[in-house]
Amino acid sequence: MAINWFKYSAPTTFYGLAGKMIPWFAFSAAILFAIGLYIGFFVAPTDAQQGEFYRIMFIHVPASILSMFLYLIMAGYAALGLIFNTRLSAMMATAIAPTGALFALISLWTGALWGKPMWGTWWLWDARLTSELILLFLYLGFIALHASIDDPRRADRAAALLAIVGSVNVPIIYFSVKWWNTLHQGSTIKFSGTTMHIAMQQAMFTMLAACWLYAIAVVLARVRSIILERERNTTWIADLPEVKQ
Amino acid sequence: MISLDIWMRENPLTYVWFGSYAVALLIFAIEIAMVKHKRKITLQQVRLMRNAGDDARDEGIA
Amino acid sequence: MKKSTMLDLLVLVIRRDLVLAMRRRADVLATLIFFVMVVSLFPLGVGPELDMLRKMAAGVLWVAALLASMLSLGRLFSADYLDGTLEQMMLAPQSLSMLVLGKMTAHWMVSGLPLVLLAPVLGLQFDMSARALGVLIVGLLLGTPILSMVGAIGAALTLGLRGGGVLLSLLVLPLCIPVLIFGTGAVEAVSSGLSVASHLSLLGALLVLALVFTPWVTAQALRISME
Amino acid sequence: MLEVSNLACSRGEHRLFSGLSFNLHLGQIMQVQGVNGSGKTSLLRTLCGFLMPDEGDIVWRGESIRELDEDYYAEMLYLGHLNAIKDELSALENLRISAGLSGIKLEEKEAIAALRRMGLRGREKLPTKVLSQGQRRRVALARLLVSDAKLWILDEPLTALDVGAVALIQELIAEHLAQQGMVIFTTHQPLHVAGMEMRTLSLS
Repeated sequence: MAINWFKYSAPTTFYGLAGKMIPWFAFSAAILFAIGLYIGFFVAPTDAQQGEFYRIMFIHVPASILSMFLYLIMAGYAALGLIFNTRLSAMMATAIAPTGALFALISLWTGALWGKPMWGTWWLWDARLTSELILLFLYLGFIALHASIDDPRRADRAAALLAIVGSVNVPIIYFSVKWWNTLHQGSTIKFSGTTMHIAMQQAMFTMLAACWLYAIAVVLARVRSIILERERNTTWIADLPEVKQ
Repeated sequence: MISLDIWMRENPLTYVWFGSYAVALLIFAIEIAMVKHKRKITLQQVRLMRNAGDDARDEGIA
Repeated sequence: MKKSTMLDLLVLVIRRDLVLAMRRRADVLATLIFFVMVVSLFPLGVGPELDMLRKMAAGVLWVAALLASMLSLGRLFSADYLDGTLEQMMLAPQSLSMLVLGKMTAHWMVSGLPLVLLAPVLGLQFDMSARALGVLIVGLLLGTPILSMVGAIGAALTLGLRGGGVLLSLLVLPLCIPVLIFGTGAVEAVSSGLSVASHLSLLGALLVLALVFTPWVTAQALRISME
Repeated sequence: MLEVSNLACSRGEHRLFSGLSFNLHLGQIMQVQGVNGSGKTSLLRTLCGFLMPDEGDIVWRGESIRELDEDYYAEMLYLGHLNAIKDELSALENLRISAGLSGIKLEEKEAIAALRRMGLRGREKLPTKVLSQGQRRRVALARLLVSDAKLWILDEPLTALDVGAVALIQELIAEHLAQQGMVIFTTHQPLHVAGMEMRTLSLS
């Protein structure tokens, strides 16, 4: 039997489905965070070159990965919403943006903290850090544009177009920043050149998974509020138990 | 700044913990609080709208 | 009555915008004066050592050009939007992208080209060498049209919004970073004795990309904003 | 020619109208009526393709206007609340440019003749800044004279016009209809076209 995917892409069905899924994602995120932190701080050995400081990596790297992937996913949803005019896609894009921006912020913050003991300075115009900063700007642009348009449909469509233009630009920006960086510094300073200990890898992947689950949970929770807000005039919203009370 | 450098080298784990992980967790906590708050506010609004709609209908019948 | 072709339309829009700009000279001049002032403020801010000025000249000129073009972008569509001309443009029996391209070209001729022409004079304030100046001008010639074109997307998206000007900069400036990097990189390549061809050809590639895609994207953005 | 079926439109969360259907044939004129905020302007803007309808279809010569796009625009003329006139340009320049935008190369003589018929003799080369509200509206309406569009969509064409100009517009509409043209319009002032059946569409 074919699954009717469109059924799940309707806000009505998705609202309930998301509500059921959020606790699972949140719970497993919490557990994985605990495991990841345990491995990261108690199992993984001290690095020969970087001492204890390298442990920042377990949050810095997942946050960077998430911020970039979330931007692409956001742009993907935005494009879907623009092309097929599906309501839910645009709402998802809106819901992802703040989480992506916060991950970019975490990535920048932890990058600076890692840089201080390693480079001796909080901020170095390193290619990856610079791209991350620009990514944060792109997120902020998306959020600001969406927030300043009153009509939700126009806001969705305008922000979607911006997200798509941005995602086309991201590789160009990344390439140009890298180019610029090699021109000025010779090469980017590598964090850990030597092979990673197996426990380090485990800690990293656990933290990455935890961040993914956390992001999904938060985005789903946010999109539920957005659905409520946008569809508040419909009867199915009025019939929801949490609305009736 | 130099004293911070020395302190950092002497207490690397504290630095890592409070500098990055505590801040990251704080950001997560703030985000969760924001999401919960938004849900509360939105639900309130929707209920208000619904009650307003109900009142209008009641008056119509009366 | 004769029917007009696509090219006629392009020429018509460019001529119209140029005539309008000529009759509203104050706006154009303000942008230029802003550019000159920002560039002239830098030596006052960082000190008059020629070595340092020579090093930062390209960056200062480029950033100032970027800011100056942001300043004039807000007006690109808003006047036509407010008096209804934009509606008529969208009803033109030719593609809207073509009209948009015309407006971009006119915008560049009014606010980009003068900057390019002024740049060598300002470059002298920073003691730039003749060769570096030459490369700077070529870079600006290739790069400022991209600023107008990418900026047009932002201008179309923020059409009629409160605080549109600030928002516009917020949206457009990050997208212009590659242009800035390659433009200043070319000048630096001169001073460090490297080949400038790679930088300039990358700028040229960006220009072609922008020419192909931005008019269409801007047209879509205008349709969204007109709803 | 123009077939509208089951059209629904909303502004924000507010549904303006739904299930709207009508046909308009050659030589017919239709007035859209309704109180303020009933969606008259939105309907006209939807017919222009500015607004995307929530539901329904607008078909011109058997094809959806979304598909036709530029071919449809070549055959229609829209005059909105806004005059689409630049203060800095003269009446003549304004008219020639707006004709150019709708795909017509207008010679200076033709443009001057059109402006004179609109009662703007001697003001053709003045900047529109110095003209009165009514005179500017006349400049905008001069487009009706130089256009070869089949379908006219006029949103409040009579605003700011004096009695003489209103009579002139009625005359123009009558000519247009006699040449198998079509008109859809809204107005708050009475508009009579001699010898024509006026259809009305009420939005409530």
